[in-house]
Amino acid sequence: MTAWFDVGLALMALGLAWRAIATRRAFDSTVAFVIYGLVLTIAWVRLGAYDVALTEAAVGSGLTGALLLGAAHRLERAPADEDRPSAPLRALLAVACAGVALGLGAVVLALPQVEPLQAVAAASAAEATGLLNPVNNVLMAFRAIDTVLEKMVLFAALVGVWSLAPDAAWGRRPGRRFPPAAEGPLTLFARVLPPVGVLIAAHLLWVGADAPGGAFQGATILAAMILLVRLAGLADAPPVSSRALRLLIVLGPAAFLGVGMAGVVLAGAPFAYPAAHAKAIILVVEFAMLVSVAATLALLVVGPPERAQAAP
Amino acid sequence: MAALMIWAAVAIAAIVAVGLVRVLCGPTRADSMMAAQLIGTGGIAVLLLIGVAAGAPAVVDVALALALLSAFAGVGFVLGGARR
Amino acid sequence: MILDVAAVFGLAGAGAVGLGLFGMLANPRPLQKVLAFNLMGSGAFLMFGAVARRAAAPGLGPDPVPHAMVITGLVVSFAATALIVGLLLRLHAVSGSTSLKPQPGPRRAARSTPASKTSERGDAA
Amino acid sequence: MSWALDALSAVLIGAGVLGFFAGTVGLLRFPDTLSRLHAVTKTDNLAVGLIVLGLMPQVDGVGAALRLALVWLLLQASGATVGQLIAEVARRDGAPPAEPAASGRRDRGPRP
Repeated sequence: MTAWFDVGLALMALGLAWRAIATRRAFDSTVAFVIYGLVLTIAWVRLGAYDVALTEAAVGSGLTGALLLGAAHRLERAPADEDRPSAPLRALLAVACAGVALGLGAVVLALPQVEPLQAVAAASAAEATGLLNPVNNVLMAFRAIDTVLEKMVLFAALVGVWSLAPDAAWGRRPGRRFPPAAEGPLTLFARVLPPVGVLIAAHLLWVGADAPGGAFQGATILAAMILLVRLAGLADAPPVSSRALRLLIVLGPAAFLGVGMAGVVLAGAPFAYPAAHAKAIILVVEFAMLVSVAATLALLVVGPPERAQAAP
Repeated sequence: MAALMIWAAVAIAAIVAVGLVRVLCGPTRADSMMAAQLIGTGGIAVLLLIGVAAGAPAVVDVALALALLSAFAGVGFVLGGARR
Repeated sequence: MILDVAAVFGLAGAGAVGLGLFGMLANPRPLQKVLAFNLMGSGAFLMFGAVARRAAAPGLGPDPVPHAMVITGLVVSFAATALIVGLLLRLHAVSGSTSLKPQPGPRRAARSTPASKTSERGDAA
Repeated sequence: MSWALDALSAVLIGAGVLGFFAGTVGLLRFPDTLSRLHAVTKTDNLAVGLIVLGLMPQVDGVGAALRLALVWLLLQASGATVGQLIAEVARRDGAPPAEPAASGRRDRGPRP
């Protein structure tokens, strides 16, 4: 029974993926992509990867969807400007891509059932850090350097996006201004939902120590709440030259790096935590990252400053 | 009881998939948004059912996140479609 | 050969990689190319999920290391998508088109002088 | 006692599945955009509510049951809001209401 459920889910995902690349309008593609993300979330739950399911729900369909929808809306009237490959070339491409997919499929089918060496290693780290969630043990202790670099990538991407601002708009508020909507369902919703979202983000951060969840997933939800308030026109983003905003963005990576370097002195290796306080230290670092990552993600969706004049 | 929940999840997934095909072929933008709304609620129901059936309380958290973000995505759709 | 959860979603991942690759090469619209790139990424992540599931130990659940890598990968691909969408919107604002082909001449000469410098710097990054 | 709770769960979950079925039938059979919207937003919220009620006796702890309830509340709020906003888009895109007399009742979504 469940096998057929999985097969149906997989076929649904592939059908939506096909629709996302095959339709002409960017809006339709994006809608298909967002629904594809929802189907993938269920697929990750079926695979037993609850942490990944949370992240896929939040980033794969939520934030990426918002980003692409905004871009699709603004490029709606852009002329179709590249040449479509000719029919024979497309057929050739289709055959080549099908070959790639078949090769990868053969690899998947050839995967052996193996002994989980790394799972054992990460699970044994639970005794050292006091966290019971194996994925968070990997992220925060076992491969902490990857996680730091990931925050650096987010930070670098934000610097890249901001650097796309025209000279005249530099230092001003990012993105377009959404005028406050007339009092209606949207404004009510944007006032009622954020407190619930903050609670759920805090919950995810807190349970992340021992159960699926964590700083990143909580941050995504916070970012979505910030964007919702902005879309409803209740608040505008601060100017990118604001010192408080910049401090907020740097706080998380700086805390993580600082604690990692302090590990050299306190525990004998970079990104090692003193065993007695490991859980407390990790929670503090995660809280700092929650705030910074939420701000960074929201600003990445909002885009570079582009208003030459101060908002009317 | 778990078997019944899995059956219910499969039934809802099938029902939603049928509705989805219809709506994705629909002509207007509102139809596309309805598709997203439909699979949002259906997907959350499926998640709750398989989560409780598998005894994994974490899946309820996934459903919570999805419920929050599906609302966000819906608002995004509308602002892409309606407010110029 | 075992056709279980891991195999089914692993195969779906392989299919998504193929579809994404085809969309990236054959679709003429840049925004849909970005979207296809994301599809390709999610297919690769699904294959990671299959690998993790194959390494499941009794009582331990799937291997957490691939899961952690997928979470990192999702974040990084979101960051890359945000950057490329920013570039695309800037290119559109400057040249009135999203084409990467050399244009016959700047359509909005008045605005393009300081801005085209910015977009070139962005392209190189 | 537990068989009674199980039976209650089974009935409620079954009713929820029927609710989804009814919503999809409405989606397939109703002629215009606004009535289809009506079918989707109303029945689906009811169906999720029934399923949540049916699952509540099956989880252990008040916390888990409360989180289930919270999922439903969030869906209620978002369904109401997004339903209204979609109706606005449909109107701007020029979807005609089915009959002027009935449409006033139809396009008003449930309140959060």
